[in-house]
Amino acid sequence: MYNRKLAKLLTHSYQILAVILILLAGGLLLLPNYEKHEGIEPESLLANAISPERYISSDELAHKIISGDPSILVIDVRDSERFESYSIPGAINIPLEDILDEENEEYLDQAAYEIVLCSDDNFYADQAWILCNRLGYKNLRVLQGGMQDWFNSVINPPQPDEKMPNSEHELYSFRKSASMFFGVAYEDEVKATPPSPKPSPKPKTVAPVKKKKKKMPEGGC
Amino acid sequence: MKELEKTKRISIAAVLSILLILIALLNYKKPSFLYAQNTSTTLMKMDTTDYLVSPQGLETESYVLVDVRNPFDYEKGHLPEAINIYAPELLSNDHTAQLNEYLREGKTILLYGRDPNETLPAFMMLCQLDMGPVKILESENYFEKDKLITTYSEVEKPSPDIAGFIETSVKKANESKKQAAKRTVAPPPPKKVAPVKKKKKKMPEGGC
Amino acid sequence: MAQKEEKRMRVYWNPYFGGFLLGILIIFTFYITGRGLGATGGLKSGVVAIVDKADTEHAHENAYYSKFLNDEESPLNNWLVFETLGIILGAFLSGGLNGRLGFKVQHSPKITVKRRLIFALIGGLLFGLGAQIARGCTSGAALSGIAVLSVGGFITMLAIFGSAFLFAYFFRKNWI
Amino acid sequence: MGPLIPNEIIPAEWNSIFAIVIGIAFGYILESSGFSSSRKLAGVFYGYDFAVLKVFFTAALVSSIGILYMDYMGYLDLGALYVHPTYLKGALIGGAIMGLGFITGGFCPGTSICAAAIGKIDALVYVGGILIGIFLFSELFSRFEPLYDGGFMGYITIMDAFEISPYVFVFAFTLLAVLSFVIADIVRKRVKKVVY
Repeated sequence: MYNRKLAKLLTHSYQILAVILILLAGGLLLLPNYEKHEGIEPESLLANAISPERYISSDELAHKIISGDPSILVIDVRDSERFESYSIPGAINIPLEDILDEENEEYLDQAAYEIVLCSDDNFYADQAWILCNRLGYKNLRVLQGGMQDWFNSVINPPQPDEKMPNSEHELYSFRKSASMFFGVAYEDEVKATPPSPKPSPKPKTVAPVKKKKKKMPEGGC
Repeated sequence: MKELEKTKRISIAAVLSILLILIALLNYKKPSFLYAQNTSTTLMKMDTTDYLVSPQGLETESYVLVDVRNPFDYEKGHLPEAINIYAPELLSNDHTAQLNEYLREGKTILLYGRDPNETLPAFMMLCQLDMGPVKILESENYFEKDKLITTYSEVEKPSPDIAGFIETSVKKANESKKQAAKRTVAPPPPKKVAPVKKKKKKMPEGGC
Repeated sequence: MAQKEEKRMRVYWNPYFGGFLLGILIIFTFYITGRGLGATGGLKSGVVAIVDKADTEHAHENAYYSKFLNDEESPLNNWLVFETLGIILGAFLSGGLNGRLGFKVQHSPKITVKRRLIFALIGGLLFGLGAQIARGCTSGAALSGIAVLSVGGFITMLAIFGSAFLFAYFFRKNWI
Repeated sequence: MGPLIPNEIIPAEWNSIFAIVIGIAFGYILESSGFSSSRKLAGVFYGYDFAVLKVFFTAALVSSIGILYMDYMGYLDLGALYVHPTYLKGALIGGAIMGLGFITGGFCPGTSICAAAIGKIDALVYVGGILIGIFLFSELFSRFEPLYDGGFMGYITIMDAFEISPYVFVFAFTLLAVLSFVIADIVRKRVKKVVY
């Protein structure tokens, strides 16, 4: 008698379990649907975009290029015409409209280089940076002030006058030698340094940026 | 060999897992802000210049001016009828509700800051959330003697012709070197160099 | 009493309970490592390591072995190898706790031990071959594949069980 | 947000330790569910024991439902998980060969390792067979290569292939599985009992 009751209960318990399973699966259907968004949360994107950490000054960039820092890679987001006319030596060109193309992903989403985005000002470079940041790309910087600032502070530095503090003069002499490194010649320096052949902005031989391994290694068996 | 027909353990496990899912669901909060645009559609929007509005001849009726500078600067001086939403606080429910109200009235959000660059984070965020029409006032706003001055400031002003500048400087240096070579006996007095220098300083303007 | 105790010890789990725990384990594995379970992968690494030891040159020439060889690490330093060692340990633990340890050959009373072993060898050989062609076995491809709703996982599962059902008739003497 | 190790929340060195822990749990569950017995495994094809079907389907359901819930609630990123690649030819032909191996040998690799661990000699022989099979495949790899690489369709999931909501699919799969459990129990009652 007892056994039969138990057996009856047991058969029921399987049915209950089956119902629970179906309910759990059906619960998935009932969940309010929303589109999974691409990239990081809006809140953190806004915080990242407002923080000035991404900026690198022209002087800093010039210093890194002159000292031959191998980890630096400049990406010019202007159109190719502007890029052809002049760009920072060693820069590669990815126009803003192509910044999300798949073939450019290996340049932007990587861990080997510190990428500096630049445009005429930093407006377009910032746009590129914000989009890339949303996708979670790391190691991206923006040249503050863009090519304008590059010109005004590195290529054609304003000469400080006598009254200015010493640090200004030091900065000027650094900038002046930097500008000479980038090909500018000065008449008053002619005797000291014979005009060296202009270091033509040769296209940097970009070693294929090692792509961060995203996929897991061969799983399963 | 037999297998266990009892269902005690599996029943306990099932109940536990249901409890777990329920607790997780109750704790789960739907993110309050979701992107409505993915990155490529945002990029397409960025690729135009429709979103820029010049301050000259601005008709304020169809716009709601939003000041993204900090409240302190806003108190000091702001454009007429502008409201203040400090950019880092953009994503708060009060502010989005405020913006939505204006949008419902059929107005376009017009952002301004110290310069167009400052408005960019807020602008791109609003674009990606796709709240409504958003534009940027192409202006620079600064204080002069505690008075707010608004001037037109071009976004992405093309940089000067750097390559040309470098070339001319090299040419000039070469010329002066030749001159120097000719007059090896009498090096040019420094005064003579000065006018040349002045010329060089003008160069960037020519390049513009 | 002792008999009852022994009976309790030797009883297997309710299959639904086992399945439930297995499902939880798969979720846990994906949550921690982002990959699924596997079994043949560890054995494959073993084969690669043996061949590499016996004839390094040959192993590097062969297009298949060389996929799993690199100069820095032994092929045995692999997630799946550790997992396979864990399986052995876990099964031994379970068998020991439930009194199922002991050397024996399990076979239908209708066939001899020799026949059972020969068929086991052939079966293993075929399964090893098939698992390499399909890039995974029942646990690696089918079970872990289905958990993430991979098409390949479903196809592999259907192919395995489909062909096993098809051929089942010819081997009935071995089992019933 | 998971998966923890690829997202570097847990350092990668822990990978091997987790491998052993997961392996122990896997082996324990397989053995305790009776998967160390070849006759129990083969039972599913003759209708006298459906443990394989029950364990397999329950595990697949629990894991896929659980992963979908975790993905929905943001604990786990479904896109970051390893998806078994789909090679149509390889999966079909390899699967068919595996099925034949299953019914001849009575084990699949995971279960044979379990059975070997508790001292089943036939399982040891079976593991040896697997090793030989892998060896043969590798040696004759150039022959098998077109089969191995044939019909590549990418790392696709059901959602990509049929453009169906995963939730609908899993719900349908659940109904199907429950139905198969019911049928399995009916069949089992009708088929002559086999003592092993």
